[in-house]
Amino acid sequence: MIFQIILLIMLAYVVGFIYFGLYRNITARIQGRYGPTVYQSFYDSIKLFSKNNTVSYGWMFYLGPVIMATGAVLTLVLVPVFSDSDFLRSVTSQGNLFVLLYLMVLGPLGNALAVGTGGNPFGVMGVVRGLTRLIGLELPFYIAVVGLIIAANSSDIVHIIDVQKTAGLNIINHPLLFIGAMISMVGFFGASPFDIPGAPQEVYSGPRTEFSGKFLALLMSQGSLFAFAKLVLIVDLFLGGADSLVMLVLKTFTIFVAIIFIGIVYGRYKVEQAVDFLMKLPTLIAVLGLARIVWFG
Amino acid sequence: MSLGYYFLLPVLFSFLTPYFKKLGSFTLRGSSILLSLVLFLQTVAYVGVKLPQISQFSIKPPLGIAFILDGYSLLFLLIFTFSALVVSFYMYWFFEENSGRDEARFYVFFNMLIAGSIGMILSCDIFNLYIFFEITGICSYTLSAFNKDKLGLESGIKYLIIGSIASIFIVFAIMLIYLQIGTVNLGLIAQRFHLIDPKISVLIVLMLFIGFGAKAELFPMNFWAPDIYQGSISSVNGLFSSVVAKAYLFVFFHLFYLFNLGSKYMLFVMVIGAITFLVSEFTALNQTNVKRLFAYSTLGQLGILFMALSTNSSQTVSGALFHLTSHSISKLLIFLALGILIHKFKSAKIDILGNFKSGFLTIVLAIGFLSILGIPPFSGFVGKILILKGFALSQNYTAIAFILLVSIVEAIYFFRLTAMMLDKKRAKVTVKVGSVNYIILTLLAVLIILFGVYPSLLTHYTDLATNALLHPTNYLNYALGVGL
Amino acid sequence: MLDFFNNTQTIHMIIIIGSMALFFIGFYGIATQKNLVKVLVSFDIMESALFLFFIGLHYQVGLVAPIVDKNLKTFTSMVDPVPQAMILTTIVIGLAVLALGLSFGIEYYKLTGRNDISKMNELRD
Amino acid sequence: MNSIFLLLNLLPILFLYQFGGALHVSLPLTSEFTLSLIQTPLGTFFAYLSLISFLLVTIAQKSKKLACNYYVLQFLLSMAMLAIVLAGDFITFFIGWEIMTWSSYFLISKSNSIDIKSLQKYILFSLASAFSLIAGIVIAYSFAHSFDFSVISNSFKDMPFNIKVALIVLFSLSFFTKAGVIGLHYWVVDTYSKAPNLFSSILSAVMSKMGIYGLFLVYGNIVGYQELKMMFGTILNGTDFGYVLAWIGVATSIIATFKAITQDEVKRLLAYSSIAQLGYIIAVIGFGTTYGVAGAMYHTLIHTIIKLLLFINVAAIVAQTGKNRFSQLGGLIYRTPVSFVMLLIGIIGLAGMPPLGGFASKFMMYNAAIDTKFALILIGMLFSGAASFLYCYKLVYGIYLGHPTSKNLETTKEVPISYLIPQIILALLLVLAGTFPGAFIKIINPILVEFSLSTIPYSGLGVMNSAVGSFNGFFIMSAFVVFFVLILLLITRIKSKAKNNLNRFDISYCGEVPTQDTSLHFGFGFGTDLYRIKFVNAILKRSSSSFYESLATQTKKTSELFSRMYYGNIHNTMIIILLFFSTLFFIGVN
Repeated sequence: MIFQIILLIMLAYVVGFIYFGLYRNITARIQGRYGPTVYQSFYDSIKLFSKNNTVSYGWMFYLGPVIMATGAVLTLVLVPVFSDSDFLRSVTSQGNLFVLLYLMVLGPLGNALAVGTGGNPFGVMGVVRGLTRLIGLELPFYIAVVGLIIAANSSDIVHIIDVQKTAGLNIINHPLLFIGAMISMVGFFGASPFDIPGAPQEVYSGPRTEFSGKFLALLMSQGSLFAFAKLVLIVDLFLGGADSLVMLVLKTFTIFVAIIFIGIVYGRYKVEQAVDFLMKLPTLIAVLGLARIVWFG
Repeated sequence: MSLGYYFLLPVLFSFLTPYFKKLGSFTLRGSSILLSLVLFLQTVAYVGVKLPQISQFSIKPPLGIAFILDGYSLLFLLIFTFSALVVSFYMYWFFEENSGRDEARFYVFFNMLIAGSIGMILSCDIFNLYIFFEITGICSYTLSAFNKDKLGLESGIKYLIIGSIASIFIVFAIMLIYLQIGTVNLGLIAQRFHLIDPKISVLIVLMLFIGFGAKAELFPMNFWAPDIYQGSISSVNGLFSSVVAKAYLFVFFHLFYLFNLGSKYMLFVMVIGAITFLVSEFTALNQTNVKRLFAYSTLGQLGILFMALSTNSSQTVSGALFHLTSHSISKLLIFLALGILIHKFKSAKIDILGNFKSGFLTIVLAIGFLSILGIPPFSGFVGKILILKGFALSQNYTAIAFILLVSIVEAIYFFRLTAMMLDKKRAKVTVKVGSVNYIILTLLAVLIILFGVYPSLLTHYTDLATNALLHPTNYLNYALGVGL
Repeated sequence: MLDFFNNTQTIHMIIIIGSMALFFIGFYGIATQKNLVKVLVSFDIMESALFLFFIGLHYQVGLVAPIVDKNLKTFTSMVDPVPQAMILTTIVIGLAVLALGLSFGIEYYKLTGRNDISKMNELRD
Repeated sequence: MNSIFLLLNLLPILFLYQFGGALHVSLPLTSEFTLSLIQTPLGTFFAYLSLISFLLVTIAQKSKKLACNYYVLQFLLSMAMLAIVLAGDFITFFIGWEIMTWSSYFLISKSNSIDIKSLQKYILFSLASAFSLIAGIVIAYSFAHSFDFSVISNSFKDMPFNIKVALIVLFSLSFFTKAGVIGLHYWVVDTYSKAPNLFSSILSAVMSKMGIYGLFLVYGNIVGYQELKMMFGTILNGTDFGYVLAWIGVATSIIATFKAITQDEVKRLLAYSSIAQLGYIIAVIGFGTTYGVAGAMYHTLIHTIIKLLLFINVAAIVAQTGKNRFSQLGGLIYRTPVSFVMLLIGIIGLAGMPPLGGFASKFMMYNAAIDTKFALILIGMLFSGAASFLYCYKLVYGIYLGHPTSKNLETTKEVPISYLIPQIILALLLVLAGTFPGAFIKIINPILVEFSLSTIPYSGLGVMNSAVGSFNGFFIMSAFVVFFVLILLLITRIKSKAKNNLNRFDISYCGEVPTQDTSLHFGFGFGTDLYRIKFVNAILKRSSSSFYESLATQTKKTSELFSRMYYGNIHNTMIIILLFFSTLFFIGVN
């Protein structure tokens, strides 16, 4: 089990960074630039681990990134990666979808604590923006998740995957929920138009302003793990999971590209605009999907 | 011991007052305490005796006059004599502090007031009742004008005018009764009341209602009451609230049930009581004078009592009598404690409650307030819940809702006063409570708590009283002289 | 003519009318007069009307006063004594109240120079 | 003094433990009333909850010089609550309820910051609650002819439908007021924020739970969940009644959450948060299912722990610094590190994140909603939960993080140990509740039996089972700890030089150099800009205060109107009496 966990972390680490590289690359191409190589982020993280960090604000500043990374790893191991194998099944069966929903917030909390300790105005601004955005951002995703749970009558992800085998994929059965969840996902990946917390031009990367050296590296690494975990989760919930590594990469990559393409064409919302928007159309779409399940399911 | 002593002793002491005065102020004050103590002990001696008791004077009733003590009057007798005892102790302190006041005048009328009130509740003859009514009246006019200043005299005059109106109505009613039935004996009247021509009977009932209702401070006839409270000293306020008003109330319901008016006039009295309650409690919110404020509060409580006592159901009436007792004790406590404050600050503005500093007074006043509001574990709670329970058993939910809603209004001003007492930001003046007052206020507070946590002490007597009030067969037999 | 007036019914009628008239004079007095003395007098007038009414209605032609002397042998031919006793008492009480009221009025007049009851409104909040 | 009352507070706990569920006392008060105490599983749960809370608060009071009467009142309050939860009839219940009301009133009045208006608000709402309760009690009595719970419960079925509804509404109103349901919460915030700091913890953690206890008592025992279902019918998989109640609870929770975010005063934030959390409980309490009851019960427990912890923490900080606003605090993390950690644990619990106990209770409630298919209710709860992260962060950031706002904050010492002991105990409880959520199933099952609902399967201390999935709290906690330690080791192995503990003025400040009196505590006031979001603005700009203010004005006007009648003209009084007589005479004769 321990071996499997290490394997999973390494897989997520690599895949996550490659995806991140691809993201930078594709964005650049669409904007008419060449952009960095696919492996650039990977190199960056390795490099940063060996760099001095310029400032520190005491132990909470130290622990914040650790908490964040812990949250990411914990999320990762609790998401079932392969649908039909016993890979880490004994671990994933200890949690459920609600645990994941809340674990996904634990990491950012650790980060917010560290940022708060620093007291940098841009950092705090970023955290506050992130938390404010959360009011709206989680809503369509929550509705989608609740809809799926009610449809499968279980909050166990494995069970949700299994249901899709007989009843067909959720993306086809519940397209409205999928649209809602995808809009939220755009925000979860920090893509436009919801890239408010870390908006590079306005708040100097926001929460990450004060981090440098190994802390920045840790934050970047956990970011890639976390991104991978979120992609796998979406695949599990809507695309029936993946039974092999190839399918996993394929499905996650599809979702990932979709998110990039949605994000790339929009400008950034202000935080209140974002929440306003998210509370209207995506929520409405998701609620319609939910109503279908509850009343006509 | 004859019931006549209840009248004779106070009158004797009243007439001896100038002589006591010559012997010195201590004797004077002591004599009043002695009198109250004797009366109280005599009443206590009646507890447990088989009731009713009768004392006839010269001729056997129904021709002669007599005093009858039944369960109903025993309860009131206990309240009255106890209040008199407490007030006489309090006055000892009062005259000690205010030397140079006309003590003898106070004691003459104080003693007579007791005699009159007790006479009213014992008398089984409507004309005698009228005489005691007038004695009580004259004494209360004089006592309310005890401060011979503008305010005191004004209150005395106002009280006298209202009293005169009330007495004209009552005399008229008595005359009509005599003309119709040819007797003044309550027993005979009760027996023959239904024989009276309905129109005349309505007139008689109305006149009695106006006469006693005006004195018992019912709504459209109580505009004078707060003025009287404001103009008189606070111990007299206590007496008015817990003795005089209750005596009129006693007579009101005594006649109400003796003449068997319950079925016909119940709703009317209930509505009048409810309006009294509502108007008084709302008016009290707007007061800045403590005496007026508690006068309104008294009116309000009388309103509840009228509501509950007119129901003709033993549960509610028993609760109402409990509430009446508890209200008498609480109001006495409040008025006496206020007297200490008013004496200290030489003002009756509401601010004095915020400006004094005395843990003892704060506690006893708070106990009094909570008890009147009907909050456990104080005696007011038991009374109120019994009343509500009675109403519930007769499924009169309107009355329950009404009492509870208006009680919230009542709570507004009571808790405003409490909050003022507890407010630390105000300038505080330390008030010392003399040992006499300490004892009597503690006694009253302990009684409030005792009746609250162990109501059986009192429910026994209220049940007796209820039984005697609602089923006055024994009383009638005695009043008619059957079997004497 | 005298017979007419010597009739119990007639006498009662006259007494009722007269006392009612008197009563309403007093009634009118307390309703309109604001002078304390006049109000007290009005009360007295009303009371007197009541006394008259009560005593008068108990008088019947041919009956004698209930005073025991050698002429009065039986109790059948005398007027009912109870109302008279009651009225006597009531008169005394009324007098006491009147005296008390007047003494209050005098004291009050000495202090303020007023005797108008509608202007006695210093007792207010 | 403190030690004496500490022991005194310990006694009832031992007493209760000694009886072990067999307590049954009855004491005739009069021929009609009998006071009776019966120990039910439900009552025992709440009894322990309140008694232990009082004990912990008393420990925290060690460092305060409090007068004897304060302790006496507090002890009276705890006994009143004990009477409430152990009551076997409504008279005992009501007596306890009212003693609770006034003893807490006097305790609140001991605060230095209290004013008459807040006290009036508190007592009037409490009394309104009590009067609504007594109205329900006597109406029930009029049918059952007894105050005994079991008798009323038995005769409830035979009452007319409108009486049943009236009873449920009256009781609910009473308990809603105590719990602070939105619209009836007008008193809550002022009272909690102005009460003595340590007493606020009792108010929020224990006294509001008496409202919850009352709701359980009425819905579960007196009326019975089965009867509720029969009375009102069903919707989806739950009852109509539960659905309406759930919307009330969710609305409470959402509105209070947004109000909490915009507060500047620490205790006001906590007060609104308390309203919001009780909103969750009220949302699920009416479901009438196993998991609804279990979720409400578990959240009651967790909320008690958290609010005690947070209020004691804040009380300690206020006592230590003398400041009670976010705009006056800040940067205390390295001055009072233990307090910081305690608060951190508290807010993680409050936000409902795993691996602490807060998650387990939320999980239970969410499952209840899925069980009944009340999807929108669940969304509402999740939404309010997400928004609550904002005030949780504001709490920890405003007090402990960022920079100190004034010179004397920089020299603040760690709070006295007496404040820390209860906090540490509570934090441990919270951790244990998250690690061993299964233990709670053992507590809740007897209560479920009492309500004649099916029980929850128990499979190990660490496992929380529910209708739609389970989780292993023990596993998640240990995985969290293991990963945390591993990553921490990893990161400490990587050597890198760092310039530690920068001067707080060492930041870029728009090119200016900040001076000593420049406040560098940024962002403490966040949340006040939320009004720009239309939905939130719609919540924030509404307030129940205008309604109650106008009610007060109307009362005052009525009072003035009536008091105009009493203007002391005896001549007019006479005329009125005569007219009254004439009117009545004409009415009577005709």
